[in-house]
Amino acid sequence: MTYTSDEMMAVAAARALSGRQRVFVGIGLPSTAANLARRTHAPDLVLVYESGTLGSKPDRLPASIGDGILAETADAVISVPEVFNYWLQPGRIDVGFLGAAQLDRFGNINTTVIGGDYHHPKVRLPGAGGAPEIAASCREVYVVVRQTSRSFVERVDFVTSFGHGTGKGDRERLGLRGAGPTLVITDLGVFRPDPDTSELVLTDLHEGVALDDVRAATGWDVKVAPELGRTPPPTAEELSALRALKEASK
Amino acid sequence: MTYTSDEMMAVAAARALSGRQRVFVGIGLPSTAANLARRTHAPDLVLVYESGTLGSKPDRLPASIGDGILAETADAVISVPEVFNYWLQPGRIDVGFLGAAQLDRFGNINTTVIGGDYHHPKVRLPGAGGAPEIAASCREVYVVVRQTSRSFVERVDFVTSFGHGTGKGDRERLGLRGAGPTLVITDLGVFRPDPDTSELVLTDLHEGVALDDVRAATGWDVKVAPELGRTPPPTAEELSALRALKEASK
Amino acid sequence: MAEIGTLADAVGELIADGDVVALEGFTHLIPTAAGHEIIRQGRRDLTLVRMTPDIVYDQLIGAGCARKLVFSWGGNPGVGSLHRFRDAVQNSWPVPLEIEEHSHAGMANRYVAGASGLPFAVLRGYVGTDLPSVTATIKPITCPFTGEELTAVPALNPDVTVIHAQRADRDGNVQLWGLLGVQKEAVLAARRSLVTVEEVVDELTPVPGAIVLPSWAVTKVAEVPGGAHPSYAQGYSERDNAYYAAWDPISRDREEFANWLREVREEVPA
Amino acid sequence: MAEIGTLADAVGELIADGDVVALEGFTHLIPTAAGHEIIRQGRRDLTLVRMTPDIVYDQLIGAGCARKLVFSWGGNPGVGSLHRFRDAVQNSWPVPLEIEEHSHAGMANRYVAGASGLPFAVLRGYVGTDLPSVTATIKPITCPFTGEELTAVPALNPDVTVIHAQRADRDGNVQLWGLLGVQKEAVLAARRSLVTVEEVVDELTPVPGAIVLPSWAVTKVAEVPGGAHPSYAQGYSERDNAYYAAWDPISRDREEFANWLREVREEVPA
Repeated sequence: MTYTSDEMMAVAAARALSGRQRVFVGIGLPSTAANLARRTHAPDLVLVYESGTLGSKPDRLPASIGDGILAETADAVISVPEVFNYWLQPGRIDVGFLGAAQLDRFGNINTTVIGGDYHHPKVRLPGAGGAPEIAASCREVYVVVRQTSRSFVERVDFVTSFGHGTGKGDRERLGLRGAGPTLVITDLGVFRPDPDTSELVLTDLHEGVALDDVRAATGWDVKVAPELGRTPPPTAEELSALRALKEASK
Repeated sequence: MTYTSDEMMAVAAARALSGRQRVFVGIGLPSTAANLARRTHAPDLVLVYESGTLGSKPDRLPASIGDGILAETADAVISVPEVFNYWLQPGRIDVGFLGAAQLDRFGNINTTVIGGDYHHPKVRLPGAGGAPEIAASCREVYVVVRQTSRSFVERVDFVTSFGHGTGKGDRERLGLRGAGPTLVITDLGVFRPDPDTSELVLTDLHEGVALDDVRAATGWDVKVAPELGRTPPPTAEELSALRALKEASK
Repeated sequence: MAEIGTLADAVGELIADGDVVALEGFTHLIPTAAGHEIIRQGRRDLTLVRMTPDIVYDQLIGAGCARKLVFSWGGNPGVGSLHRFRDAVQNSWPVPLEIEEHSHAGMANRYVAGASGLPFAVLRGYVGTDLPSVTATIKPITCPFTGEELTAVPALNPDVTVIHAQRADRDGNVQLWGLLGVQKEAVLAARRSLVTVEEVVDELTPVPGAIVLPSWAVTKVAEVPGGAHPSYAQGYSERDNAYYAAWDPISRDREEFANWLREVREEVPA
Repeated sequence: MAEIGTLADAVGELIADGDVVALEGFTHLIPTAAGHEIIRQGRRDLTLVRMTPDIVYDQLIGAGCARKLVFSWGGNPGVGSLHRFRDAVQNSWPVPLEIEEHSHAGMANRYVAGASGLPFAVLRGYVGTDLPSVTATIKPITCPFTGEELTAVPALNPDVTVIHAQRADRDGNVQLWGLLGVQKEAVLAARRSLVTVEEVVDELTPVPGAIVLPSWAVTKVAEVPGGAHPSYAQGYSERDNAYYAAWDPISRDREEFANWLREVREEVPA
């Protein structure tokens, strides 16, 4: 079966989830991946949405974090203050699954402004939403993002959500409890923070992608893991599950 | 109809409530009085119980603040943190209706310890419950208490709930928003704080009670209002409503 | 006791130029009809507060009703950007828009503090981000027991909060269910409140997951069926996803938007 | 995922001597059977936490299980005093009992802070009272925005919280309704938790006013029908008011209490 690079990204992201992990799901790519995982190899995933649903089990992709299907299929529906205070903040969530408009070498995320200064930006983005505290409080953070040299930058224009700051030890110094971004999945490959420096390093290339494609789409001199992996292409089962999810949401 | 002094007290306390007042109801005498008021002249009273019920409409006296009938007949059932944080603390309640083991000349309430010191008390009482914040946050506080020279004292052994402290201006100095105890109803009469000193002054004698009875049952040299009122005895309607409430709760 | 009346009267009586106004609703139960009535009544200089300003705030901003936005995520959910919001921030069109920007956790806790009669709330938030450098209402606070440093944000106490709910009874008690967002807190934090409802009924029969706001905690209620469109009211309507998509081209273009605005201004109020 | 097992096993595995243990329930849904099992297993030196210690805490204290009580109101609701509690405070019988005394608002907020992963909570509380002079865990705190002084109390994070609920499903998801008290907060604040339930069912059908604690937020579930007696479980049982009255003479007399204790110790655990 042929597939798009977005489909490869969704499948690779879905594969990162497993078992009974509690996943705080951002809308868009993360939600697609988390729902795909739940419909394929990880049916027991616990999906938590910031709109206040614990354990949502939608049978189609929610159109937004407030899609009614998230409430109707949830184990519990709670208020927005409660989801942040009782469920996210104390560290009850295993994986925070985020998107990004801009991501930097140390996994910091920008969804606020690009270019210019804060008060006179070139592009005004939606802002923080739940991301700063998701990035701070979940045990790990996975980021799913389409990679270009404009989105994958040396240093984000604005730190909306803190990743690894300027490198190893910054999170600990700030007293952040979660491990921060441990996995970044793009349409080209997979990145993980270097254990010594926390710099994002390419650890896997998706099937059919060349290393030069990644270099061209990375705004810094990207390091490559000594043993570079290859993401297996989507299986027929994965692709049909993904397409069925998307079809059902139309 | 003959009646007991407790019945007179309940009726006098009930008469103090009116209209659509929001009343935070302590269990025991205050609950009896508030429910009697709702069943007689003030059907629109909003009864709030610290167990988390807004607008309870019980048709019998609840056996405790957690009686199921309070939840079953409420407009809304909420958690205990919510009742204190969202409903009591911001000043949404008109009248805090409290009992007391010991009450002093300035309306301070003790329900903690009597005699000895705090760590070696002569009598250990139940403690604060919701009262300190009820006394602080409601627009006014009404206290219902059986009066003896041991319960009506110059100075409480322990300030569980702050009334008027040592006199006029203490509440303002502490930044308390509510007016504090504006009415004290006993089995002998009614007391109100003097507008200049905040000392509790006898303003009404219940029918059949002599001034000397009050003096004998007050642990300080009690002042009497220049125009001492007389509480009319319970009407037949009030008495039968009160007895029906009590009967139904057996 | 909440008064039950028309939307136009309620907006007219409750909302004045310069007010701090929150129209809350977390994707579900967004009080869009009330927003359009604010546009029709030509309010100006509002400080608009909302966790998730979306289309109705884009419309209010494009119509020139707002001088400031307090928020944590502004977008057209599932579609993209708010172009009227962008135009106001980037080009001061039609009027300059000041912004006060928080995270969801911060905004939610600001409403909680407001509903609780407290001047501030404490959270683990904003650490390491650039938000405290651009937003004055984020400050450190130290735990008096452990010495640990946390973050404080000030209470939000809007002059008026507007929400949409499924039902009210004739006494003005309000019932809502499904995704509850931060609506209860936003109403309780406000000095005055308006609830538009799908219907006014004789009795609020119990519904699983429903909460009730007692009549005495609400200022005014107006019956506005479909008042949350293009969002939805669980049990009453579905989200109109096509409208969200259709908003994108309208909002991208000032002239298209002006046409839309003219139509809304000519609508007969609910 | 909550494990479903017997009460005796759950208490044995979760509660150790010296633990900080909260058995919560605000008149409704009091986990009395679990308290009796703690007595049978002979736990010692517990710090017992509860807003409203009533009969079951009187029993635990009389049985010598506790060295400390953290509370805001201790009494036999609708009847009078807790005589075992009084005897422990006034006469150190059977062992001395340290107390840490708060108000309801303070205790509720301490659980909220605990459930929220915060080290403290802020409230308008205790002002003018003598409680801060006898309780070290009440301190002033200043609003960083307004300069106003408020009150801080530290988080409660029990080693174990025990509650009773109406139902659980076979995955260990717990559902409770009626008066909810502070049970959700107490469970979420605790390191470990045990929920006794009236019944384990195949499916948790929705109930108005019900909340659900997901299985992954609970450590163990035990099916103990009537486990809240003499309190009640709405929809399952009525409060046994006669038992509350009958407790008064038993608890007033050390010998009567000893007889009661012997009987409980001989009961076959649920």
